[in-house]
Amino acid sequence: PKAAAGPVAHQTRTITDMMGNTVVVPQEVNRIVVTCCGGATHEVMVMGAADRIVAQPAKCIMPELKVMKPGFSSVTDAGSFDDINVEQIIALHPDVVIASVTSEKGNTKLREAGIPVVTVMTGRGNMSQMRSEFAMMGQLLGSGNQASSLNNYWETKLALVKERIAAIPANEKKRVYYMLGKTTHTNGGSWWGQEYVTAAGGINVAEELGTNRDTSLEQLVKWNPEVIIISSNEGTFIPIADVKNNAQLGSISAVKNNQLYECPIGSFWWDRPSPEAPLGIIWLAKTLYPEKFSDIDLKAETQDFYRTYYGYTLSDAEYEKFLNPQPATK
Amino acid sequence: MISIARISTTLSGVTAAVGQLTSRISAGATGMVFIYSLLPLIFICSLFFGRYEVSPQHVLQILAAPVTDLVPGNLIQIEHTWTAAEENVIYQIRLPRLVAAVLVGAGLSIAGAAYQGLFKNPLVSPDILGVASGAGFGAALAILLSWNMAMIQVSAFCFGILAVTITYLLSRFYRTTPTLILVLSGIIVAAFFTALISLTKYVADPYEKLPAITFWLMGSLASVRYSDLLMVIPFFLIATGILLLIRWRINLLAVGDDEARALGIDTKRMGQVIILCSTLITASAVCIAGIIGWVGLVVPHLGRMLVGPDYTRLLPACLLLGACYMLIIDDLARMLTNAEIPLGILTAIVGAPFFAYLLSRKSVGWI
Amino acid sequence: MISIARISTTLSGVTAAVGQLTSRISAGATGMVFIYSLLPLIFICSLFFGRYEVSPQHVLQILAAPVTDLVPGNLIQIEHTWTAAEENVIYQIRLPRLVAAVLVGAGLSIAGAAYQGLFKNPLVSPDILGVASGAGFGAALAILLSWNMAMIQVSAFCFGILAVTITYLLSRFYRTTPTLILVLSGIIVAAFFTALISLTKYVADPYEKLPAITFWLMGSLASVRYSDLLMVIPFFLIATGILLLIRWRINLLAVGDDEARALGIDTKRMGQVIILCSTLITASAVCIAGIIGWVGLVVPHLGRMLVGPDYTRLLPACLLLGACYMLIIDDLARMLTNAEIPLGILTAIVGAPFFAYLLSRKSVGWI
Amino acid sequence: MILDVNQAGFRYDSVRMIFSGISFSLGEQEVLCILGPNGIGKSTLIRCLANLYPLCAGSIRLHDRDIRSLNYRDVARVIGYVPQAHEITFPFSVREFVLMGRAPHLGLFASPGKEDRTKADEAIGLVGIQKITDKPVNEISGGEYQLAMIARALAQEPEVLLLDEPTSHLDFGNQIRVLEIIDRLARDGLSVIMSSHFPDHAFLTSNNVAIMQHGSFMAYGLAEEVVTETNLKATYGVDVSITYSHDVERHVCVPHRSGQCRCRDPKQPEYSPKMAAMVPAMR
Amino acid sequence: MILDVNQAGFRYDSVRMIFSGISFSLGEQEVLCILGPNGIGKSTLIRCLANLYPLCAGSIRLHDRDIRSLNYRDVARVIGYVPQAHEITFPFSVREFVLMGRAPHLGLFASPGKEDRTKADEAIGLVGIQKITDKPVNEISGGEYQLAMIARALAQEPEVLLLDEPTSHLDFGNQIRVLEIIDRLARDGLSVIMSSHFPDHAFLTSNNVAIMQHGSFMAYGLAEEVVTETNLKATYGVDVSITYSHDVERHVCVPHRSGQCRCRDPKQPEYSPKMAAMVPAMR
Ligand SMILES: Nc1ncnc2c1ncn2[C@@H]1O[C@H](COP(=O)(O)OP(=O)(O)OP(=O)(O)O)[C@@H](O)[C@H]1O
Ligand SMILES: Nc1ncnc2c1ncn2[C@@H]1O[C@H](COP(=O)(O)OP(=O)(O)OP(=O)(O)O)[C@@H](O)[C@H]1O
Ligand SMILES: [Mg+2]
Ligand SMILES: [Mg+2]
Repeated sequence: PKAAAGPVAHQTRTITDMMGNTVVVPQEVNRIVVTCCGGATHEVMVMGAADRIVAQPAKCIMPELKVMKPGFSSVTDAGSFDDINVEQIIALHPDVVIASVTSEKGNTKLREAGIPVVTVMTGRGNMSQMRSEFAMMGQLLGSGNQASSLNNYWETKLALVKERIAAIPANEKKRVYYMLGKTTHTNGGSWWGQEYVTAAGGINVAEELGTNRDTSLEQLVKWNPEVIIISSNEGTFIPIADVKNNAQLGSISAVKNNQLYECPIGSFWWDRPSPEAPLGIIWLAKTLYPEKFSDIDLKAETQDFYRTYYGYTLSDAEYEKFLNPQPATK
Repeated sequence: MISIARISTTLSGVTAAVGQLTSRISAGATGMVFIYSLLPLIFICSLFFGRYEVSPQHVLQILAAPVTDLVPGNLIQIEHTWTAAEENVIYQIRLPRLVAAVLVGAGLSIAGAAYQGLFKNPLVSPDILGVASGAGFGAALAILLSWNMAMIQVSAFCFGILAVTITYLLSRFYRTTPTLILVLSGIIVAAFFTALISLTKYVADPYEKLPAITFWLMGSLASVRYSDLLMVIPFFLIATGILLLIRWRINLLAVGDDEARALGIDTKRMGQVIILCSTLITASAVCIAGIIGWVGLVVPHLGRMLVGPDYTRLLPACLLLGACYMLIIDDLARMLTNAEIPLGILTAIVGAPFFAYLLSRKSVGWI
Repeated sequence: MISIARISTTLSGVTAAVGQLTSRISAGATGMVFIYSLLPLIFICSLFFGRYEVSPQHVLQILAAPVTDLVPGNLIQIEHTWTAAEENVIYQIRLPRLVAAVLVGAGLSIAGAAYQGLFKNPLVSPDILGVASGAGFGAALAILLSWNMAMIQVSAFCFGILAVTITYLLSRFYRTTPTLILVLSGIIVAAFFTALISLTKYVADPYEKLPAITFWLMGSLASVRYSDLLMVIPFFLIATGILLLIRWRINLLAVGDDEARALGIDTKRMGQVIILCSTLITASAVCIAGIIGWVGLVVPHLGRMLVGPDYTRLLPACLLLGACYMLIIDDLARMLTNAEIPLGILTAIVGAPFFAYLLSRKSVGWI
Repeated sequence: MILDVNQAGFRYDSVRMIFSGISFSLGEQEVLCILGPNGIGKSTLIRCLANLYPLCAGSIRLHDRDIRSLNYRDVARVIGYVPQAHEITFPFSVREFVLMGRAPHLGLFASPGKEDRTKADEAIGLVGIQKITDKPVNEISGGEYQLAMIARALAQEPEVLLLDEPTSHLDFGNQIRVLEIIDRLARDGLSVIMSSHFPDHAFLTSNNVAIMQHGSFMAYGLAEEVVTETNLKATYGVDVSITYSHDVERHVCVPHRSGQCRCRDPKQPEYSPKMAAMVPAMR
Repeated sequence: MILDVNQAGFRYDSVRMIFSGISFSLGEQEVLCILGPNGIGKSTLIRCLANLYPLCAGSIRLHDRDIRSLNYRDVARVIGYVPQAHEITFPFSVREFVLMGRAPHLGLFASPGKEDRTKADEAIGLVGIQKITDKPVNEISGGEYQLAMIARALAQEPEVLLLDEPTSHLDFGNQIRVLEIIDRLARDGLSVIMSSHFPDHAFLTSNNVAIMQHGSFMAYGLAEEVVTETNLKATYGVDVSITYSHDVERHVCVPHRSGQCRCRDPKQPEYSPKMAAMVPAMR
């Protein structure tokens, strides 16, 4: 409906976004433009507002998302981050633009055009920030229930994992290397990879890198991790066989003992912050300590989550695909 | 020496040149007339284009409204049939953007032409002394340190100036051919700052800062605001004005340092003035539009083909052609896709083949 | 014409040059001796450094083991006191990496020196014809399309060659000064492919592909494997070998096209050979180590300062100096922090001030 | 005296003095020709006189004011300088090129006006290159370029003209033509200093000749007195004959043929019929 | 005959033929001097002879084989070419520079050996620049550079030497020296073709002279027969006197002084005492 965005004084309310800005938004948010990646769309979906998205960057839509929401394939792309087409966005008459905290240049222009801009962490947040972001999104989209339900889910699941691993003595915790798209690329202590590995009861061998994300082969050999988890959410897809056959890594115990795992990719990477991150944490915990989590059926857990929060019935085949990620094709 | 009348005539560079040129028949006269009519045409046309559809009639009415409002009495009255959104699009989005395109295009072209004369080398572009890399690093650093938008621009501007200052001081160390050594120092400083940009990217948060830095550097006019324009307009006007005023003397520099001095030009001082002006222009351009290449290299050649090498005609021609070129490129950037194609990419993808084509024509002269 | 004995002598370029040089006393002789002893020294030393501590004694034992194992009978026996991890670090990680550094450093320096002669311009570097931008785009595209590591390297290599081919064909369109127009075409093609790289970055997912592309382009030897080396070693050896063989004739090109032809050189053919060899070398270097600047520009100057402009001595000197320079830069990259500093950044941050320093010494000759 | 040079000395670097202790004065209508071997400092001296390089010792006085106290513009109004021909990058037309000579008479922000244009055209007429006024300077011959540079210097309306090897690369006819122009200009009131490699040119135009050798003037004075067989032998190390030629009514300077010049060797074929057949009829 | 040129013609572009219908033969020990106005095509002809540009019409035969059927190397073994001096980028030493002349005698992958070095040193000795063998070529004077280029061409051991304005920019002494070297080389068996702007040089070295005008040879033959007052007037448009000088025992060619040469004007001050005081004692 081409509602004229005239000076009709709707009732408004205020939201505090993830940058701490106070944003005035319409009482009812019906037209949403997303100008960022990093799971913002998933959050909107969880809040049950997926149909209200009128524009989002095409390059940020994960393949599984297109299966779950076929309409996403044809939604307008009005640019992303700082490279947005302001006129296009105005022409869409959005009630709110969900944008990244990182694209201040584009966001400012939108604000000046009189469009409310709500910023999200886009993958930058830690566990607690994620939960407040969910709450904020719930408030914004009028779905407080879903938001608190999701936050509950997070708390329950994280507590469950935490409780089970608490029993493991420090020296028996698995030492994990998070291989991110390149042999020597990983996450130091200040990144989500650290939270991800620790939440699942592992020890991130690269913690000492801090804000750094690159290391050297020799350092890796020196760390001698017991488990290597491989992800391609940055860089290129690395098949397990490549790591296995890489003579350079031959002396690492994870390679010797075949403790190499590809991180699953659901509708979002399970090793990245998004509503479904707890599933990834459970997967990792179960992978590291199978005996402690033998009672948890990850498939059921996943299908349950998708039904509850995305309103989507996940088939067994789809679930299998999650666990055997293939190189993404554009 | 300098008659006030003369200054004021020349200050409005464009008008003056039109007067001078139409009054005498010269090889480039037709070329000039052609160019002069081009800019207003393209500017007006560009106002009609955009993803947000505003009917041509509304565009004209919106543009006319402030003027007719000024007319005392209700002699002329335009009925307000357009929406607030339409008015907003025209005045807040299209107009500042087009003005920025004109400033950046005209400024970079003039700076490029002046540098080509100063360095007696038609392959020189305005970032030869490292201003773009410096400004790029300034912006990258500011983004890394999470400074706000205005600070990013200020930082870009300052580091741009800093880079050129280093280049200039470095070149003072050596006692040989000043222009060659200046270009060399520029290469060194540019490479150094480029490496620093890479370093910034390397330490930048890949989720938050890296895309911001990358896209900032690619250049865009998408989010230019009046406040950005206000910040740089004084620099643009003063620097462009000075270059236009001394434009005939750039001819003399282009012939050779010794000869210019023998003709009474203080080449060192004049070199400093040109470098300062060009640097101010380029730094301003980078800070509102990111790094935009090719304009400063291609447009002067185009100008030379149309009006010849004489800077009296060349600089005004570059000003106009540069503005037109940038308007067209920016129209393309806005219209080609729903999203925005960064300007830096488009100028090179359009500019490089265009330059290759120019070269294939014999008329380039210096080849 | 070409005596087989002569070829085989020259093929082992380094050895031959040592022989020739030590036997005659020349201005550069001491320089050469100095350079020749430098490379093995630095290579051996570099084997001792790394994040994984291996005691010097163990390093020597590990290195000696395969040799002593060959000695028939148990005449010499080294006790295996080292761990498998230590052996793995030395043979699988350090050795291929050092070999890669030697190949890349030597190759880029030789290619740069050859180009400087061909273009009669001491400011030319091996990527002047666009090979680095082309290769960069090839890699970026492959990363965007999620190809695997080997395919990324192949794509980089092919696009590097493609870019130079386009440059060469483009230059054939024009009938003027061949080298100038070749450089110009190179600038155009490089700018075009750089814009394509930006475009790739623009359409790339900012979380997944953008950092990968950015970091790939910054260059690193961190994860070079024997299989990577095997892929490029033939190109390196053949191309470097050919350049070393014709090195005396590059002198003639450096003097001028007409004069070279009057001295019986088929300058066009020879230009093609040099371009082909340099392109193969640079494309190979980019595909195993990313875009590494400055080596090809700085090292030839260093070489010229040490042994003079005669390519008979200059090319072997560049080979050795380039290898040493790269080994040292890579040692720094490994040792400075517990992460890895990308090579492209380090070479520029070290190389640019170094070049500025070189220029301040009068001995550069051509300035 | 327009120009007074007193004990002038110059060095490029700290190693070697190029010249020192050079003194002379240049009067109105005087033409001074500087001779000397390659690399002795003729061009350097001329550049010092043009105020392009500052002297290291001594002084140059222009109309009794030290040249160092004047700025480029003041000097350019009195002294015109024509360097040796060189390549030029941008294709200015000959008219635009000559017009540049008006620079010292224009304000900082001014472009040349109608009057300047007239003066440039006059200068072009004076050297006789009207036919090529609209051609780009990089498409004219070396001789024409040399004349264009002289025209530019004339548009400058100087009192002194400094010419560095004005005849090099010119053909025989153009050489004479340039010398005649210099002669005419001097008659019209200009003073000229030129360098040359041809002692003979000294007889053609100059009143005074200076021979540079070992970093100073070895000889200085009237052409006939300075260009002597002894002086030339000392300067260039070759044997030269200076004789008065009644044909051309002046002294001429001709080098000796080398000891046994083969070309007059009677053993050589003198003029083969085959060759003659190929040659067009002599005019 | 070493070199036979038959109806040679050349054009750079489709617009204008630079020259056409040029025919001549060059015998052993012959020195041919090409005269002609600026821009007439002397350098172009020499480049064609050096096989740098292909002819558009006619043919050049080297030892009775068409030059087009030969590759660069074969030609370079017979013809040595000395272009007009130009700038050089890299500071090769004079010895390295001369050594380059050995290229046509070396295999593709070879560097010069001991024998080549000896030959280069001989060539250096022949032109007399032994003192500067180790200097970089971009730090020697124009005259020395010209000599080094001749030495390089000699190291090539050619049968024919092509020289383009070998005396330009050289001082008077160096001019004579270069001409004497050419003369000596011709006596030792070389054939030489050179271009020049000085008709006088023709009398000094050449047996044959060709005058280029209007795109072909206007005159061709023995120096005394071709370098006539009429021919020079037709070529250069200036009056020249050709007289036999008993002092130097050869014909000399001197330009007429222009109509009223001011320099001998009795009204001029002749030799002021003030000037005399500044001049060092005449040697
Ligand atoms: N820019 C410079 N820096 C250092 N030395 C220089 C420079 N220019 C010239 N020289 C040196 O100064 C000396 C005099 O040079 P100059 O050009 O004045 O000689 P010249 O008499 O004009 O010679 P020629 O007759 O060959 O033109 C030469 O030895 C030359 O090498
Ligand atoms: N590369 C070129 N392309 C096109 N035209 C050229 C080129 N080189 C020379 N010409 C033209 O060819 C003609 C002959 O030039 P050339 O250099 O052979 O004359 P020249 O007799 O040697 O003159 P000079 O005595 O001045 O050296 C000139 O008109 C010149 O403009
Ligand atoms: Mg000189
Ligand atoms: Mg010539």
